[in-house]
Amino acid sequence: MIHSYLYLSIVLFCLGIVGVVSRRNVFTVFMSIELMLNAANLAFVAFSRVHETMDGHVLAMMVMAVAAAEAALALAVVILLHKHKSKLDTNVFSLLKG
Amino acid sequence: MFEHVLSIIIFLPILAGLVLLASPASRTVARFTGLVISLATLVLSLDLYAGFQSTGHLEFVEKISWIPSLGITYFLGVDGISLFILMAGSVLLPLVYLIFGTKEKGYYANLLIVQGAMAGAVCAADMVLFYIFWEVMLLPVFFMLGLYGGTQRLPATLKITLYTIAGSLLMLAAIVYLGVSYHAQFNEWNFAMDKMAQLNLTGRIAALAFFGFMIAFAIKIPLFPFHTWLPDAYTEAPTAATFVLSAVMAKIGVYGVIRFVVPVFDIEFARFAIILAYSGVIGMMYCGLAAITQKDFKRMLAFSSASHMGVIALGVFCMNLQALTGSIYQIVAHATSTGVLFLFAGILEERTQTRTIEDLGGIAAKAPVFALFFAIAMLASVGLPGTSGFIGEFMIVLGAVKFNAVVGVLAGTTLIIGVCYMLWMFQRVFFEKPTVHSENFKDLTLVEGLAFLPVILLIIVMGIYPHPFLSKITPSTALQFTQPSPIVAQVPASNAQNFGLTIEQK
Amino acid sequence: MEQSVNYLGLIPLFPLMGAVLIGLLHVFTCNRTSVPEKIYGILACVGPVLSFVMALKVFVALKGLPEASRFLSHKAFTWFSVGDLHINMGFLADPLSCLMILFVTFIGSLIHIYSIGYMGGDKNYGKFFAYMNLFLGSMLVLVLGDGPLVMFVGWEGVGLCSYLLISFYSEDRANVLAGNKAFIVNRVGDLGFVLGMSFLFWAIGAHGFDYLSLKAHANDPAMTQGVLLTVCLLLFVGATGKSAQIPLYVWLPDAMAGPTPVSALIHAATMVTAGVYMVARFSFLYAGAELAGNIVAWVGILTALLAAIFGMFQEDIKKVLAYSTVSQLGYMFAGVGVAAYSAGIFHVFTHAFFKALLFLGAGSVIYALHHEQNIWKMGGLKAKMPKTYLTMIIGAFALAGCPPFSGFFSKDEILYSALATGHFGIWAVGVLVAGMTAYYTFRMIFVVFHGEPRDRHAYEHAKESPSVMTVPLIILAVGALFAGFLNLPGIFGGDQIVSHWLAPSLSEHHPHASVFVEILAIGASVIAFAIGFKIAYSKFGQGAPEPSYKGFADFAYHKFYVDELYDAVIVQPYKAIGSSIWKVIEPNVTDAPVKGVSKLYMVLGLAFKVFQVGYVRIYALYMVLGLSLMSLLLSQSFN
Amino acid sequence: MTNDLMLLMPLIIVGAGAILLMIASTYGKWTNELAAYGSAGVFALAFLVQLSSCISGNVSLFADAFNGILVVSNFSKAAGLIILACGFFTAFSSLSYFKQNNFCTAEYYSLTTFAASGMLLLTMAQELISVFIALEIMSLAIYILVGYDRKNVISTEAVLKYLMLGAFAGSFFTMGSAFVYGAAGSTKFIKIGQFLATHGMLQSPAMIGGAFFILVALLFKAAAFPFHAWVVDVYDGASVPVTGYMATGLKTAIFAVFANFLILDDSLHKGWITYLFYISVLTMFVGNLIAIGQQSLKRMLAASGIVHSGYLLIALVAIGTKDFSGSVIAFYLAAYAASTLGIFTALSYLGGAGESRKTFDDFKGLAQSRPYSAAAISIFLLSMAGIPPTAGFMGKFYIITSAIDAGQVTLAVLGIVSSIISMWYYLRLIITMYFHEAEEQFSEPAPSSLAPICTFVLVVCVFAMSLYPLAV
Amino acid sequence: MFADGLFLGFAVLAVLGAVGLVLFRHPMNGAMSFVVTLISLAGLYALLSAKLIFALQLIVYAGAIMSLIVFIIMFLNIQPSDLPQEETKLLYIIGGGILVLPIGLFLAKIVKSLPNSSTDIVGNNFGGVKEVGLLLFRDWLVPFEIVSILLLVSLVGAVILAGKRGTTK
Repeated sequence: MIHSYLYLSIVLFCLGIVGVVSRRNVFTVFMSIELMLNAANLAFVAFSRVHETMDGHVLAMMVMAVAAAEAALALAVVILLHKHKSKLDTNVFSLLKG
Repeated sequence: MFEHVLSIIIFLPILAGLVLLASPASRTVARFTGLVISLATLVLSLDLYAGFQSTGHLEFVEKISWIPSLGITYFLGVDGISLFILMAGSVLLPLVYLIFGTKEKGYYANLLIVQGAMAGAVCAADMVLFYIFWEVMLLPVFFMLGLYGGTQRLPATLKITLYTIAGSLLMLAAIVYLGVSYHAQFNEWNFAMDKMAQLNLTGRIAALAFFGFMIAFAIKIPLFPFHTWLPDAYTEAPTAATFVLSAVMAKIGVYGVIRFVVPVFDIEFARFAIILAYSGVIGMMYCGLAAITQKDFKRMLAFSSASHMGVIALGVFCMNLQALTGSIYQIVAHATSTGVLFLFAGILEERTQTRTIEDLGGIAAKAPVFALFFAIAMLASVGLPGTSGFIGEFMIVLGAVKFNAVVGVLAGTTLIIGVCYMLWMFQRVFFEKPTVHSENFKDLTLVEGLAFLPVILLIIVMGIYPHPFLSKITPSTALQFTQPSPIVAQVPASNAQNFGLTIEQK
Repeated sequence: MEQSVNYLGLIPLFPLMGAVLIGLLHVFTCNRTSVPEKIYGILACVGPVLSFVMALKVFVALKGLPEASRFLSHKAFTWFSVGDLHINMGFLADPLSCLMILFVTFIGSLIHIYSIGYMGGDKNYGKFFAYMNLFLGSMLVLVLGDGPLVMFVGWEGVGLCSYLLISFYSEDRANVLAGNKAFIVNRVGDLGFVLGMSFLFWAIGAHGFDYLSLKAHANDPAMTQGVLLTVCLLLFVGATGKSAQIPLYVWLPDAMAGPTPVSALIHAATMVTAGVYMVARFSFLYAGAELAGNIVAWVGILTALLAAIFGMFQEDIKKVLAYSTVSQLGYMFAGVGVAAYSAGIFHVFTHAFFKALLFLGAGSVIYALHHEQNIWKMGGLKAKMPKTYLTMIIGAFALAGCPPFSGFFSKDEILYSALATGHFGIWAVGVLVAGMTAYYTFRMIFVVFHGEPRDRHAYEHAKESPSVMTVPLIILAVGALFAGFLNLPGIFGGDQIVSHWLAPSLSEHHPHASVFVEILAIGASVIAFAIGFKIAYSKFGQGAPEPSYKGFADFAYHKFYVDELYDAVIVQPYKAIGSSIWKVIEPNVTDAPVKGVSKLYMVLGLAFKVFQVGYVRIYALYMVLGLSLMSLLLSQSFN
Repeated sequence: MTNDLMLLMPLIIVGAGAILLMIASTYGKWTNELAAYGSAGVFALAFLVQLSSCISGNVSLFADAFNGILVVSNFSKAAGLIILACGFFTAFSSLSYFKQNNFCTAEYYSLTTFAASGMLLLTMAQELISVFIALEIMSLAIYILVGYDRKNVISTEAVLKYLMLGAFAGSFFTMGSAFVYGAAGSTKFIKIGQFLATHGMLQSPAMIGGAFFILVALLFKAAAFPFHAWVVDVYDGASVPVTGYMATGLKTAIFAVFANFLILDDSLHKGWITYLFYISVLTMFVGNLIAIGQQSLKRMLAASGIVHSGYLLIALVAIGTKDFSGSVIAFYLAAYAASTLGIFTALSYLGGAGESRKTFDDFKGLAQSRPYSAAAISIFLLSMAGIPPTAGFMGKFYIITSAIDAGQVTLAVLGIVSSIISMWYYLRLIITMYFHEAEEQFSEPAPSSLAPICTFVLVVCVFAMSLYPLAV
Repeated sequence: MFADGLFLGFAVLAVLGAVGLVLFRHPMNGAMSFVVTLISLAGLYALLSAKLIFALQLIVYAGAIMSLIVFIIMFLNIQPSDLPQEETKLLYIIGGGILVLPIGLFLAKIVKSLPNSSTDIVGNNFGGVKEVGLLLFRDWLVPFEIVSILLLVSLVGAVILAGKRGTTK
């Protein structure tokens, strides 16, 4: 039944959040965000199944596109970070504070 | 003489000041410009004074729509109350340029700006306009104090600025509240002062708005216990700034009370008048006592000024014709006496390089003219009959007695308190034997003497023959007590349907 | 029926003009080429003399009027007018003020002439005369002013002048302090005056604030007993200030710091009697307030007693005279207090003559001894300065109240009325004081003029003063001698001219007591005088060494330490409060909220920097924190 | 149709211009100056077109053409004008900034233009996913601009923080729109509006949740408490012109879409008023308190940006209950943009090589050596503080008026209080510039005369706007 | 019945993959487990009869994006020393979990309030390429267009941030 899909998407979403707030590894953080986007996608698709309209699918596609774009940029940033400090630790980058 | 004489009086100095600031003018040029402009303003205001019909209502009205959607207008006009504060500014400010010849360019430029702004504040008949000028007139003082003040100037600058702005922003909220409730009651936007008297304001928010106004003005006046910025500011400020603050700007606070609080918040005002009166009296005594033991004559004058402002404010709170008229009259008297005293203090400071009373002495023998002028101004400020100081003070005490016997008696003590510190200071500075600082004290030059002469004469004339002045004030003050009772028009508060952003649903 | 005469305003105007003229002249020349003293002298005397002439004119004019409507008035201009408050700058000449201006201008002129000599060689010669003229003008305003407020102008004006003249030798701090004291103490009184006027105005002032309208409405229902009493007492507070009565008498003795003519004119003859004049002026109020009258009388007579006690132990010649003045003023108040206004005013009148005389005499002594004022450094001067001696003797008899000198009649009139109106206490004290007066007066005379010179050197150089000083003395002596006969009571076959003259402007009814009472009064005062004189003669007649005061004498010599008391109870606390306010209260109490707020604000600012840790994960944590909180709240909003 | 094109023209111009600039930047001869002038030209052109369509004034919808996905309203037009102006001035300030800092390439300007196109889309978008994409276009462009100085670890850190948290917020947005889609069956604003009109928000939990997540994402971009923490660091790390651009253009776009979304339906707006109330109050005060402690000018300005978001939230709370709230927001945004851009433009040529001057103390005694710049900065600061007769005052005045008129007296008063607090750090800079002795002589000449001119123009704007009566 | 079984399997895999992503220390392992999640999600899309999305999920996500990520991870040839020492990781995870709980519950509550509907495979090519394509190019033209701009921007960005760059002209 549809609820179980939605619950699943919620669980994934929450796991994504946990990943973001709890990990310091840049890759993991970005992938957690991707995970959250995927959860949203799942919700989209599920809802479009509910409404039996295919708008949800289109929206999911769009989200994928955005996710891809973000990923590209994110990876560029990761490379940049690694160039600077050859570390993937977000806590290393805390010069700006106070 | 002109069509828009008020606008000219307001904006001529402001523009001149801005031009000076922007231009690389030398200080002499700046001083000369300032002198010319302020004299021109003086001429205009004298013309205004001559043409004043003393109908009691606003005259020389200029009204141009500005923000129609909120009913905000460019609305100017003077009546007997504002006229005299305006005149005080125009008459006194030229003195500064004559007396202090060696100041920076910005000094004179800021003076011009503040003069215009103050004129604007007293002439504005629209609350928003008033607020704008009210805020603007602080900025030049801020810069003068910070740039040309004494050694301890920075804390003083911050204190006065933040304190005053805090007050005035609260007033802004109150002003908006008035406008909104006018819209709610009469279903049209309006911020004109004369309209506000028709409002009937009740309830907690009205009381809050009342305090919004009251605190702003109390800080400006300054009314006890909101006076704590004053001693530092007056002491550290360059003489001209102190002069402007004490002679005119403080008065605008009182003016505000008369203009906004008395007619609009009649209920709250009647309810809190006694407290306010007491705070005025206590302030008078408190500052008067504090003045007694000052070592620094500028600081002493600062306290004495605060003390007198307490009396003037009291006159407003007594809610009867004599007291109110008295305090208007006292406003001018105080401007001419204490204001001038501050100028004299500036001269003393410049020529003796000290502000400590103990360092001085025997100046009366060295500089008889200076001593004579100083004495007359001092006697006026202690309210000696025959000088301008007496008339107002007497009427205030008279009204206070009617308002509340206790307040009256306490108010009377100003006769004693004032004279104590003044005589004490006069004795130390002008009598006794000369000291190293004062032994070669130069008397007033001819220019200075002639510059002060009109003011000194004014002090005496206003004491001996006040009738012509009062006859211009009284009609307006009388109106304050014959306000039409507010019309009760209860329109439900503004309709909450959403014309929002024009997104049409199809 | 009210006659308006425009020259009334001129009377004060002449001296005022003189003051301005001389003042400006002085101010603009004092540090450059100094103007010869002659010019000043002439300028100075013109004003008073002219006003004296004017006063005579007024007198004649009044004389010509029927008794009922015997007053002239002149409304110069509307002073100010706000609502009900209509004040005219107006002048009123009725018998009372006429009498006052007559002797004020007369004695004033004399003293001006005297001063030409006395002040000779002073570098502030011009200033002195400017002040003197200014004083005379204000005094005349005080007397002539129609209405309390105009009177108040003069009232404060004379106060100012006395301040200026007391601190005339301003090089010396003590003099200036004395001046401050005088001004401030007077101000205390003026507070009473102003408040009194205010209450009076709100009661009956709406119909016009001049004497005639006030008098007309004195019995309005608005004027309840309570208000009446308040007004009378407040006004009397003013009087105590100006006329040096308990508790505000302390300034007068110090006021002797001024030049002697000043003491003569201001602090003996004219200004200090203003209080009495004022009470008489308001007789239409006091007449209605029995209690107020009694208080006035008792304060007056007690002041008289106290001053007399002090007077007996002073060593400064001027101080002696000063206390005698206070004491005599006490008599006057006793008189007006018991509703014998004419008697009081008459005593003012006579006192003006003999006290001015005494002061001027003392002045000439001091002048002769090069400003030596301690009587224990004088002695045996009668040989050296006979004119002075003779005139002063006359003055002394008058002061001591020896018949037939002027002082006797006026004082006796007061004591008689006290007795006749049944104030035995007051009468008794009065008689006692009469005795003491005789004692200290002649103590002074004997010590100064009789016996052996105590200070050889000074004695050698002493010589009679120039005629410009002695002539006024003689004129005054004549006055002191015969002024009394102007009001010769019926019992001596006179018809009290002055009393009848004053009658229209005073609301008093003469008590008709039996002849016995009159004789009793006269006898008592004569005996008192005799005893006092006897004691003085026996102690000091042949000259005596300086006594060393101890016990009560010492206590009295130090004036019961009243000044010290005032200083400890009023002045010091006042200063203490002042300094504590701006040293302690201002920063720690009044300004505390402001300071506190700004501190709190800074602290919070630093605190919030801590949250900006710079770890991106923590920022995300903040977000999630907020989110979860809000979602907690939101999940309540539906079920 | 032509009219419709007319209305879309600015967007088209900017988008096409961006692409052209990008292409052009591959040619060797295409110098940075040219690029700067090019982008400025694009912005100017778009601005003029927008202006003309504003004046001609008729509002038509693209419901047919684009299925109600893009809508032009007076408000979006106004916002567009502001954004384009921001882009224009940013171009010039960047030009002079890069005279002193050499990490610029020609693409920089194309990216600013791209960002502008995203912002414009954001103001018009009336469909959640389009909003999301527009948001991402804008954000991505800005991310790149923030991290443009690759040699500088600071700017890299800034981009890391911004990108991570931005993406995080973005994922919330998608989840939210998913739920909205679940509730309303569509992500088009019109449909959502109809749904809400029939059902009301509180009756549909999914709508609540969806709207909630969407608002969270928007609040994050608007830097409202508790989503504000990134702002200070990111502004600090970014280069001065970029910071200015973020502070003004981005904020304008965000609040435009925020308003567009909130006024979908009264029930939606009413439902969130309480939350927005507290959020705005907290935003104002937290922003103030962060600003107090700052030593660096940029950080202070960033924090004050938070405060101004708070004021704008007040306007959002009061929105819809008054017939001119839209213009109130627009006016405030314009006023704020003018003064903020002004300051950053001034900083861009005063900042010195490699932004050597950052802190308050570095600007001691500026008034002696650079009186006009100091005066201009003071005017901008006063405008931010809301002192008349500047635009900032009028903006604040309108906001307070609308708030009180909407019965939100408490909110208005709190806003006043916060602006009292904010006086301190604005005055502090003025005091530093005027009342302290100069430590260095700011001797180096202004790299380009353009930035000072822009500053002057902005000063004029600040005053002119305050006199301009708000037409409603 | 069979569908439910499949759902259960995919769901468990997805969750496990996500958990793995959160827990694994080395990003490579994380990426791998994330791929598992993505693939199982693709399966779920299929169960929801979203054929096109199913395909795209496999191609774009599990294919393109993940391979890009993995490539970068390899490219940076990360030493264990580069990785952050996260001793307190578990603590944070638990804390985060507690923090997230209200959000999850909130969402769950919402879901509970929604009407539950069946997820039987709908035939008549719902979610087929043709239909979605038509929809995309008719109704969703604008987003489609602006996505292209988005991709362009990210392209440029990637080049600028990561690519080589000469000194300023």
